[in-house]
Amino acid sequence: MQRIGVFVCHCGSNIAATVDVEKVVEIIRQEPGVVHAEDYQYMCSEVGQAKIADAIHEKGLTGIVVCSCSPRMHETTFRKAAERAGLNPYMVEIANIREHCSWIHKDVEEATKKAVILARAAIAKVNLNAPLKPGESRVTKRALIIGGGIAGIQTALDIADAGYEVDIVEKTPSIGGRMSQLDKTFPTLDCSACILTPKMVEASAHEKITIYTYSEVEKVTGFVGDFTVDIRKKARSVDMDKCTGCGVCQEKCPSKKAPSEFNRGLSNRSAIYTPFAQAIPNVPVIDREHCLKFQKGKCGVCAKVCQAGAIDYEQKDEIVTEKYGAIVVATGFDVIKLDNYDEYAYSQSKDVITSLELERIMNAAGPTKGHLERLSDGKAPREMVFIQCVGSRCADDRGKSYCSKICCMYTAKHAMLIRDKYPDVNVTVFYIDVRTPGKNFDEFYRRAVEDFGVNYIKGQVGKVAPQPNGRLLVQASDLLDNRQIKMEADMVVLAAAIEPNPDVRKIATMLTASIDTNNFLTEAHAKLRPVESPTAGVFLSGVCQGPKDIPETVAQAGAAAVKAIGLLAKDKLLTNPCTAHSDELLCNGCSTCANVCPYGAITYEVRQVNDHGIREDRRLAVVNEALCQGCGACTVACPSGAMDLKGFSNRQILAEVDAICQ
Amino acid sequence: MSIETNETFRPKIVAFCCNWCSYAGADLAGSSRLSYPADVKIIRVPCSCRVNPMFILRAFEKGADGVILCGCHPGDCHYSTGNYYARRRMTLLFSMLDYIGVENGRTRVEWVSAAEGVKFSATMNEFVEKIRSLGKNVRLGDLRCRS
Amino acid sequence: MKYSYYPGCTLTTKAKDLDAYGRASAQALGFELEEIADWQCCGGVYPLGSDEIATKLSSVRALHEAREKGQDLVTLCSACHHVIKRVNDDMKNVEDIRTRANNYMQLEKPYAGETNVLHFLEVLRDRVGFDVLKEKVVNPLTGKKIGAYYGCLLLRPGKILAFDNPENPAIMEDFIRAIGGEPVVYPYRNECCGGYISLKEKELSKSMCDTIMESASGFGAEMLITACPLCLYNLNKSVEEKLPVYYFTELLAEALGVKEEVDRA
Amino acid sequence: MITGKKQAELIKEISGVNPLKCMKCGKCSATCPSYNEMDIKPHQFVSYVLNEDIEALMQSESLWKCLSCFACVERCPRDVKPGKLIDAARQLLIRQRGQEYLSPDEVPELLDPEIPQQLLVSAFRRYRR
Repeated sequence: MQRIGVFVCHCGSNIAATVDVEKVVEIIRQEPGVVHAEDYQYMCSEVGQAKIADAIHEKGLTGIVVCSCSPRMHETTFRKAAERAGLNPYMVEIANIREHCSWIHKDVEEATKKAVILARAAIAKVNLNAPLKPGESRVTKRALIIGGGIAGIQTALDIADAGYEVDIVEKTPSIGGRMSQLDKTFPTLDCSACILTPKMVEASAHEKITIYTYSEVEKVTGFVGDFTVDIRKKARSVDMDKCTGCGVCQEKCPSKKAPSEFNRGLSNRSAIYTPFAQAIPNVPVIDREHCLKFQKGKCGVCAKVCQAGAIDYEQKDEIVTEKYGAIVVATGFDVIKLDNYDEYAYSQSKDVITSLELERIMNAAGPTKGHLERLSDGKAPREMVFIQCVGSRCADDRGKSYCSKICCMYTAKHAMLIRDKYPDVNVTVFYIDVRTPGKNFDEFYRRAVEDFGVNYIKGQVGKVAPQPNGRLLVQASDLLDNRQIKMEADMVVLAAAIEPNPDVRKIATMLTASIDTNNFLTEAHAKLRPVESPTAGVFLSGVCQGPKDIPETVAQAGAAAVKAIGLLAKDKLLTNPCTAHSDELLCNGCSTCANVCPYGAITYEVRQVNDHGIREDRRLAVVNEALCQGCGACTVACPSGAMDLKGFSNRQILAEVDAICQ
Repeated sequence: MSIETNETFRPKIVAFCCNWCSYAGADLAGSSRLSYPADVKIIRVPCSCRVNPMFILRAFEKGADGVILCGCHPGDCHYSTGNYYARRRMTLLFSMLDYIGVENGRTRVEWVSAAEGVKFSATMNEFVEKIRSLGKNVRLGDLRCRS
Repeated sequence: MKYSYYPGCTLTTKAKDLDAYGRASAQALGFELEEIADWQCCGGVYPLGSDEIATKLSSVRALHEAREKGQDLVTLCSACHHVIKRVNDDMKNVEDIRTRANNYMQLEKPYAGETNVLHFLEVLRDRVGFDVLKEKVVNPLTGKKIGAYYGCLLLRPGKILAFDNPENPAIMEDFIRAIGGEPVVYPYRNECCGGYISLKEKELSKSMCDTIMESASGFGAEMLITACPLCLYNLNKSVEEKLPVYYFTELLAEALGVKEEVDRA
Repeated sequence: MITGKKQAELIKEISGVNPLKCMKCGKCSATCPSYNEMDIKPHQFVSYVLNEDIEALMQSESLWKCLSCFACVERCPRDVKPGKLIDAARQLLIRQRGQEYLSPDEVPELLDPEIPQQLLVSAFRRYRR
């Protein structure tokens, strides 16, 4: 029998307002095995923790039950307190009487009763607890960054600068991401390429950074500190070592009808291509779907013109397997498809474009060489309309429920740039709310209005109707003047909602990292652990976690790097001691457990056992404690009941069931 | 003959919640103050696949009126595949239980993510309501277990 | 293939053409429209109040009869289609309406939205197939620039009608292509003609139809087609850029070479 | 006398609309073909219901100008369905006060030979009990 101490927390009034804590103590004191019970204002405070230590010393406690908030909050706190007082930390159990009791019930009597039952269940469990000792696992001092946009680049640089090896895996032929597609950045209006390119160069030149472009993560196994990752390097058809990046192949390539991803399909590129001039690495890839050599079997122009002999049509995909201690997800975003918003005529008119397309049009390296012109006829627009919140803040399944956060600012930027460069062009912005929290953000927006004469109208647009004269009739609300507006425009720009890169689902599944209904990766704690995934060793950088602009992305990228460095700096990690173990007298070596184990932690060996005096060689399951993550799948699968889980044993759970059903 | 009416009948309900999604979902229901009846008591398990049919049988034996198992959504299991095992096991167990008279309504598997506090609370309210409508469970209960 | 057919009141009087050309075309295409016995008027507009039951019953009766015959229910008139499709959705998905409607109906087996409601155009697209239709055309309307006028009732609410993309539909354009014409896409093809408002606010309706007509003719349409007798009526009252308006079945019958037969009869 | 509060509840019940979902973007009013004919604009219906000023709604000309074209319903990003609110206010007026916008006496002069039955039926359904 354990000597158990029960500590009931008031949590200020969070618990005490609904649960009669004194009464709980009074009742629990009578429970068999309980030799000490008390309540205190804040058990997690230093004083509270000292009370636990004192009781351990004075009453010789062997088991502790803390009735407090969720174990996800303070289990570690109380375990450490017990450990400092000389008790095995795994002799502590938490009864969650806040989240699961006081916060959801109003009736004091009812909540008190439930708190007592929850405490009893924890007591029943702790009675059967045994001291556990965590094992150790090694930490591979190398980090993987998935995604080579500004988030991934910044995280990689920060980790590499701390002295650790970093690999970046980027799906497209070049790093750079969305930021490389932008023309200018708010609120300073500096050119995006001018601030991004040096970072790209720095990353590629960094001796600690290896960049895998045109590559994808294919498989992830292992766990924190010791991930094993397969990376598929897609066949580039160009030898990276031989290519000098002279660009002749791209010039001579006869197939020039492939839509340029970089220019959002607004211009075409050759079949052998680098996405943009400053691409890193400056080595082209052959897009086999558009290459005449691959499609028709004849051509081979690029091989003929390549002085370096770098073209290799026979190249095959290659799988690289690498070990990592930490993984950072930085998969970024895309803008939503506008199929659900045909009232804005995006698919009917070339002059209705998204803001990202406008970035390309405004960019000197873009499809119009930086001239603002209509894509339908190349004419300069006189009247431009911007529509905000297209697909953001929607309650139906047509769009996204969230605010995309960056649109208000980039629209102000676009409006301002256009008014600056083309003062003859009238710019009207239809908005629902202008949201500009951020340093110098509102001032920026006000400048657009006050200094640049951008016409902001509060009201959404209902329909954009292409007119026979080639212009676009915009029908909108002016809510402040309470009138309906019908105005002709030459171009309409839609601030389409952003969404996480669709690939993130696949990656999250590989990493067993959780994801929310909008496909954003979930944080370990929304406020206190915002750059960590609940899955240990996985960190979040950039828009994959939620909409954010460039400075926020860079800040978060740095934070993710620090968290990863904190992990890589350790030589050993303590492993979860709640692992499975097999009773050798019950195990019949049937392999059922090994078949359900997701970690390959169970192997078999033939060993002599002494079964009540009979010695014989038997095939037995053996659990590798470093690999076992403690899910318990094997314990239920085992037909002979030999497998059990430390910390969540059959007897412990049954004892909890009994206590609850009593 | 006395029949307990629904007003006075307070069912005993055991909820097994996996540590990673559903337990966190229950925590979120708590921190969002989304109430559900106190009849529900939660037992934390590492994964829904840790729940041995034996635990559920034991609960009914000891007088539980309903048992609900909550895990991560399919595809989101922290241990990759645990919830699939749980789903298969429970499908079988529940149909067997139904066969011996523990109605299907008394047992349930629900996927609740860490972000679904609302769903957790709604599910529990619904489940308690269902159990209240079914009344006390009279099957499987072991008289020797009655206190 | 046999379908239950709900003509609706206007198709037996002012819009006889829509009906007669439709039936003849169906025959030419090898499917049969079996008129529902003793059908009653759908009411013309869908009762929006969620507590209205009586006004939905005529639709339920038709739907129920189609279910008993095991047939899909086909309509030609946009308004009937709209009302019946939405009532069917209520019967399928809104428990309260289903219960109360069935209480009135006293059917042997309660009706719960089992019938599939199809518009004639959907039959052409999904059952006959526009490719097959194209093969059966003997009289292609080559060179005719035709604007499709959808109106509101066929398309909205998109989720319930599930007819086509409510903001950029294609079914009538595909239909025009199948009968050999050249579809003219214009942005006001899914904007309202004024509907019932034209009874009292004639000017309002006229101005709406003017916008539609101007837009269509601006994009080069020589004629418009519609599936709705009220749209046809309203559009014909337009003053600006007046284009001829036909029921789509009339052009269909013409393309299939059965129009003269109907006209003679 | 039924209070505004009660009336507002009735409107919400009949329409099945939750006006609190509205984010006041004005897309309904932007899209409404009858906008210029309306004294109370489609987006304002929501605030009138929220403010329980139902009397004003029931006096509104807008009730008779709505075409039930469902453009506002289709395009509303918040799934509020302003068109249904307008109809519910109309229902309230017709049901409770027996008011109507069309009397049989005035029909003959409105008729013309081409008028489809559908028009009369629809107008009667929307304008009268």
